[in-house]
Amino acid sequence: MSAPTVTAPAPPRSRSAKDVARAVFKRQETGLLGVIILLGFVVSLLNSNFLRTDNLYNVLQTVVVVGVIAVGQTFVLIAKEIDLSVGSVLALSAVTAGSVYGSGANPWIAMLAGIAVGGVCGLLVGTVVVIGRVSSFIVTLGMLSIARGLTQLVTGGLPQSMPSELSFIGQGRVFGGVPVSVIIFIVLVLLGQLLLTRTVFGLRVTAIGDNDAAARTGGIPVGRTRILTFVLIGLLAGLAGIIFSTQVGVAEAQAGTGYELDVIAAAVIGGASLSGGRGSIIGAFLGACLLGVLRNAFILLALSPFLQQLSIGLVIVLAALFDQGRQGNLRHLSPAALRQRFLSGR
Amino acid sequence: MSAPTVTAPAPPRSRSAKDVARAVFKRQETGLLGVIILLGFVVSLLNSNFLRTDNLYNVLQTVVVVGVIAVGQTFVLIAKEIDLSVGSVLALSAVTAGSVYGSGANPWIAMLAGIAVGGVCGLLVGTVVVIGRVSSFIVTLGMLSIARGLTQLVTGGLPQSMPSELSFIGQGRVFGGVPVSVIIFIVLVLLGQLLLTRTVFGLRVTAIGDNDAAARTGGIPVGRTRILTFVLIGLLAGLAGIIFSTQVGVAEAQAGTGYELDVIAAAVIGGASLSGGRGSIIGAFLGACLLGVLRNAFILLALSPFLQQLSIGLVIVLAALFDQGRQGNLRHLSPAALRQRFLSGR
Amino acid sequence: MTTTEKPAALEVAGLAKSFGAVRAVRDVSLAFPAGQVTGLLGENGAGKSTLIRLCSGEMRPDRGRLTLAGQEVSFGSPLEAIAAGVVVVHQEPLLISELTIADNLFLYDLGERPAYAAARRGENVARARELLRDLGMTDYLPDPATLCRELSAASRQMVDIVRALSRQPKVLFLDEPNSSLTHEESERLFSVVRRLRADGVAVVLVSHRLAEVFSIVDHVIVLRDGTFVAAGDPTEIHEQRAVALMAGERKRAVVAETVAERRDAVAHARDAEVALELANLSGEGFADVSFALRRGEILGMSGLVGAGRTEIAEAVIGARRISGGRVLVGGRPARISGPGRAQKLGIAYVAEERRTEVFHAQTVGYNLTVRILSTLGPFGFVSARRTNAAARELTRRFGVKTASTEAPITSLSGGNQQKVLLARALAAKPRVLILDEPTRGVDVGTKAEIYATLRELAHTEGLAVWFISSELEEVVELADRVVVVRQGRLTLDAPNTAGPQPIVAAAMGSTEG
Amino acid sequence: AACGGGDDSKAASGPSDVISGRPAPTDQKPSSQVKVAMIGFANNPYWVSVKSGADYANRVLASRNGKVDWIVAGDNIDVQTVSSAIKGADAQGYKGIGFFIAGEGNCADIKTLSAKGNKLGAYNTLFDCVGSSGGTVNYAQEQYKAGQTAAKEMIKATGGKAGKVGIIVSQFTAPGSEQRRKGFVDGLQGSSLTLVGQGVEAKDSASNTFTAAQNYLQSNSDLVGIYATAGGPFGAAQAVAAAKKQDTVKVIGFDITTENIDAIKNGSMYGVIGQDAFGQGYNVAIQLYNAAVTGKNPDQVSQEAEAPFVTKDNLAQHDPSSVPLGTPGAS
Ligand SMILES: Nc1ncnc2c1ncn2[C@@H]1O[C@H](COP(=O)(O)OP(=O)(O)OP(=O)(O)O)[C@@H](O)[C@H]1O
Ligand SMILES: Nc1ncnc2c1ncn2[C@@H]1O[C@H](COP(=O)(O)OP(=O)(O)OP(=O)(O)O)[C@@H](O)[C@H]1O
Ligand SMILES: [Mg+2]
Ligand SMILES: [Mg+2]
Repeated sequence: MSAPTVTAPAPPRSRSAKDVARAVFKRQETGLLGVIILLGFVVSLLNSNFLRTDNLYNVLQTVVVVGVIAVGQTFVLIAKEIDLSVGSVLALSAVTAGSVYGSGANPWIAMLAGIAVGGVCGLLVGTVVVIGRVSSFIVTLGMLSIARGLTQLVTGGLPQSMPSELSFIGQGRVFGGVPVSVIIFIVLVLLGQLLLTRTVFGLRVTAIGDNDAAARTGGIPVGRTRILTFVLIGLLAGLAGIIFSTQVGVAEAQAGTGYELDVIAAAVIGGASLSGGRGSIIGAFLGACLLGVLRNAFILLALSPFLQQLSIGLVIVLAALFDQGRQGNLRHLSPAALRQRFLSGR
Repeated sequence: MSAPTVTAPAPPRSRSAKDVARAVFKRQETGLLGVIILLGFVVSLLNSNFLRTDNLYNVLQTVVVVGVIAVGQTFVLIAKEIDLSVGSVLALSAVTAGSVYGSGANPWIAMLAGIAVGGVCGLLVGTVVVIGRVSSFIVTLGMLSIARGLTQLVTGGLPQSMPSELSFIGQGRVFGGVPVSVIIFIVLVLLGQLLLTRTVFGLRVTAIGDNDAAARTGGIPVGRTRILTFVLIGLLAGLAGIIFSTQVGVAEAQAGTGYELDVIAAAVIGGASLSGGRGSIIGAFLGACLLGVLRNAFILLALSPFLQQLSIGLVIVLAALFDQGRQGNLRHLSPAALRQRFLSGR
Repeated sequence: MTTTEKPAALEVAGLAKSFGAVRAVRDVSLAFPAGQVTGLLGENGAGKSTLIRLCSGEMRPDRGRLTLAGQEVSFGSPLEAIAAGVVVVHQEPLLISELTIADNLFLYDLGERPAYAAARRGENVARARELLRDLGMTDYLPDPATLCRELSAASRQMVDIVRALSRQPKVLFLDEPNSSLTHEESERLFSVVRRLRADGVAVVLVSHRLAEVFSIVDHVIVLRDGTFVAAGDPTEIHEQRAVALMAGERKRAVVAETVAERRDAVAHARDAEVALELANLSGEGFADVSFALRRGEILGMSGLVGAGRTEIAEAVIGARRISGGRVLVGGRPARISGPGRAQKLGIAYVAEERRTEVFHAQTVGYNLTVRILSTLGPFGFVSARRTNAAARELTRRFGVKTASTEAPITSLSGGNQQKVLLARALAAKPRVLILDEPTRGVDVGTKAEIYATLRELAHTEGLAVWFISSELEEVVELADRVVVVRQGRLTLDAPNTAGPQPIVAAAMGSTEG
Repeated sequence: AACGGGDDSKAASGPSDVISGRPAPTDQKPSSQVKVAMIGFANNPYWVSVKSGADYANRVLASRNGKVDWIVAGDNIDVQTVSSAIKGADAQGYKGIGFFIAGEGNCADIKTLSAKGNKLGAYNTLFDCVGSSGGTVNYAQEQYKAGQTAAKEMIKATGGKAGKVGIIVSQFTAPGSEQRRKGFVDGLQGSSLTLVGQGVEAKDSASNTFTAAQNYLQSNSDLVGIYATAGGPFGAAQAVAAAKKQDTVKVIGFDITTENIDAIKNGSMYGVIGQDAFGQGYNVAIQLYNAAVTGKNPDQVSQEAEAPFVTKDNLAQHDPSSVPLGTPGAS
């Protein structure tokens, strides 16, 4: 008797080089890299400074803070959660480090204290999300306010000086001009990609975001993994706060305001799905770079800053539409489908 | 016809006064009203100015802008969508009205143009969400940037004067001191509640947010209803823009920055669920009032605004936790459940 | 209960579990013998899946004890159960779509190994290939490096099965493992089951495909309404007896009552006008389907799960694309662009899963009236008074047991929720009613009530009813006329007077040609 | 009660002598206590100076049956937030209300409350509508003129060389920052300096200013100056120092703050323009008190604050740490 539902599956075969090439082509990352290269090419035609190595380092340096948090946000989005509090947590971590240092502590202790505060914020958020069963949107919306309020309480609204011993993090350059923060960023991206795709933790995150019930019955500690994901983004936001504040040597209470949207934009442009399960750290890196290149291009070409804001919005929407198309979710817009729709009288 | 062969069930009875009382007690709105009254009582003990009518009108007047949009956001949340672009759309509408007036048009035409621009923004968002199948979080995140960019392009960054003929909207008082904007707000809340609970449109919005698939097989025009919901919030954001700018007589390009989170907070505190299907316009009104009273209390009691920010964050999280508890989703935290959990050695 | 000579691998005593008002499992005591295949039989909602969840650590029983190989056990999580050798293949394959087959096969590793450990994904692929080779199932799955999101429903089920087999179970529960497998694939699965039996594993098989079940079982257990009914070997509890035990007595009486009536109905319907006609309808999942539905007629559509029945119904109401053929409503060709249009043409549809049809956060009244909102007031307004009146009338007419129309829908039992769905569809006074699996998860008594309601409506008001059902008995009992779908094509269209045999034959395709 | 972190004690102690060279409190004694609210924010060092001015005024008026409270309006610096703080202050019975004017929109409040008999004073930016709406005082730097001063100094600092200048603003939508930018742009007319684009926004953040400055330095090899109109100009100085271009790229910013003074001292910043932030608190509070007691507004509603240009050469007279609190020209 033949199969009523499925045609006989193709025999298992190793993937040929062509398959691999096709798979690479279909990846979000490749498309994004293509867009960045194209954009860079156009900009460099108009302003030859664009391709100077120090400008490229510069572009990277401007995206480090958003990019580092986007690494964490990708994990959070893959776990089907969201973190809106990152901008405030960044500031809280930075001013904590600044004021711990100001109270006489060792600069390194101050730095660790700042990063730890970020982790604690993530822990609190994760705990409320998991134990209180409140959507992470709400919890982190609350944390956005709470952390900012704490930041201002800590500082009284005034900038805190950061230890000059740490200024190499934000300002230092090594190997003939590569900014230290860029190296930290790239290392984190590589570690993040490894963590996501090559460790038990990363696969657990994918599992809980993709199918919570299956993960649960598969024995994955769903709650703990979810909490750890928030701790991870908290720590990364804390680190981003340190980088941000050592760039200029002061931690400001209003640092990072509004960054949540930039961070989410970078992760989503990089292929992270708000419905969980899918995302790529390299993609988030490229997403952050795309935003950076766009901003840099506007500066280099001395275009109106208003156009910049407008086009970043467009890029976000277009990236999401492109992703839907790539996933085959826009077939209802194919000419055949539309023809049927209209012929049937609607 | 008669009931076929079924055993006669107990006929559904009319609700007794006690049932009604219990139902009222269990509503989110009642709890919220209680919280507001309690808070008001405490504040008035500490500062007798709180209960002066003009202060109460002031409180209401400060929440009008957020509250009017929260009416729309409640619809959007009930439809299981979200709109992050409201702050920018508000500004775009306001400056459009200002510059249409500036170019010599009749003040009323200018106002309608401004509100219409809000509706168009909503229409665009809704169309991309429905046809492009992109999550509304992303589309409105994009619109947040796009509308702000357009606002700045329209104004070149400069404030636009609003027609003085319209200043009664934001500044006028009638019936011995009741601000016109407060009256507009309250009328909109009542109309909104009516629209939500007593019209086909409102009940359809509930259906698509509660269960999209069932709404679809039930013959509800899901896509059209969803688009209309975005148009509604767009129009309300536009109207809020007019109120906002006539309050102060000028339309500024940075108006409404960051309002999206306040608006969502008001709607969620008022009982709208991010997972769709549930929400109340009266609740959103009370949510906005709670935020207003909190802010006013901080000013009257001369407490630190930093504490204000912190406590607003806490209120958001606590409101969500309270709602989860009310819905019985926190039974796993009951002493019995915890005892079982720990006795079983986990 | 009957004793077997083989020792029990897993015994349960006094097991009970309720979900709110629903008592899914009530005080069940039974044993699954080692080295035997036990058929766990019962109607939809009898509590089979719940029993399995209680045995495998996915749920905690309200009461009762579990004894594994003579030792009392209590599983805090599925992982503990698996470690003790109790493994489940679920009714719905529980897979992570974004991970590969190999990752899913070794999913339990993720729970067992520390979070910081390396994931060994490459190694897993090699291990998976080896595993499939050992089980002789290499041909039934694509390469283990494939993402599960790309798999067909059958392959997904297969992955779940292979995963269970890889855990070297002592007790293996198969909860409808063959529901989306072909006969050939089931056979392959059964050969693995036989091998496990030879190794002394207690295999528990749940399936509604009784013929397949009886081809392999050594021992049969029957559940009904959450209670234990009988156990014995298949010679003792043969297929007919099992069906009788599963159904209980009430239902028998109803069946007996209606067989006589049907002949009149069939004769009567023969000259009634055609309400809905499908003419060579084709689309994704089905092809060249033609049949006519007359007023006053109850048409039962049978077939194996996955035969494409849902697709046909969805195409008719415009929820799916049609690639060929026509739909005629009341004799006239109709272009049905969507369910809303279908409703205007007098066609009401109730989709197959209750879970996806109910508006969970709303009241009973809302759920009853949501399809007739525009008739409840002028100019797009909905009058509260008229809504209430309509809802009360519907609860009364369809015998929905509810405290009030303001009660949340979730407070109703499953059967009553199903009645609400039916009442909601009928509220719009349709001429044609399409029901997909109308009684899934409905208890026997309610089922009888629903059948009676449908007959009454058809035979007295001339409603044309087309229902899709996977339960053979339901089709035999309720339908005036039967159509059978196999692989997306109609293989039988006949009056329902010949009993189940021709239906089974047409569904399985054994007497084809 | 004072706001902003419970430093009541600090506010209460300190000098309370009338400062010469600034408006003096009236000799007329009020029959009942006159309360003045000073509304501001707390997001950068500018506010510390404004608040210390308000606190000083409180000490001065304490013996004259007057009281000055410092009120932080919130965290969004916009017309709406200021407006609701003004209304809140009115509801609490403050006779005089001094506030940071966030835009022309705040004149609507001046109009309604002045009509009720309140005395309103605006600081930070000069708006014609303050006087025409019945306000009592509008004390601020003439920002367009300050922009022109900055342009003149920039031309001087770059020694007439041809080259590019980058502009970093707070927000294009912030009126004060925008006037400073316009004055600068107009002031460069006819010189050999040209602008890179229209400027970039840094939202008063030193980090953003740093990034923006870095972008300018990278993309324009012929950059000779950076002009920062708002909070955190030392960020630009740090970027210049990091690129080791202190000698060729001159940074001009605003506000005499510790960070900026340090940057001037170490040579990474060429100079800053003061705006008498202390006086924005002190002068406004005293004049509101006077108007509330006497019922008379000052002769001149619109009052231009002293805006010294401070460089390494004249730092000694303007460094607040080396002159008495409240000295004109030291904030
Ligand atoms: N999580 C749950 N919450 C509420 N009710 C449930 C839940 N799971 C099962 N039930 C109810 O318990 C009863 C038994 O369900 P169960 O799934 O065990 O039946 P089953 O015998 O496996 O049926 P089927 O043959 O359809 O799979 C049903 O009435 C069902 O609606
Ligand atoms: N969205 C889907 N994605 C993948 N496979 C699907 C999808 N919908 C249906 N199928 C598969 O298509 C086949 C036909 O499904 P369908 O639901 O129409 O069967 P059916 O005859 O209605 O059976 P039943 O109603 O008993 O489940 C099945 O194998 C099913 O698993
Ligand atoms: Mg089951
Ligand atoms: Mg089906």
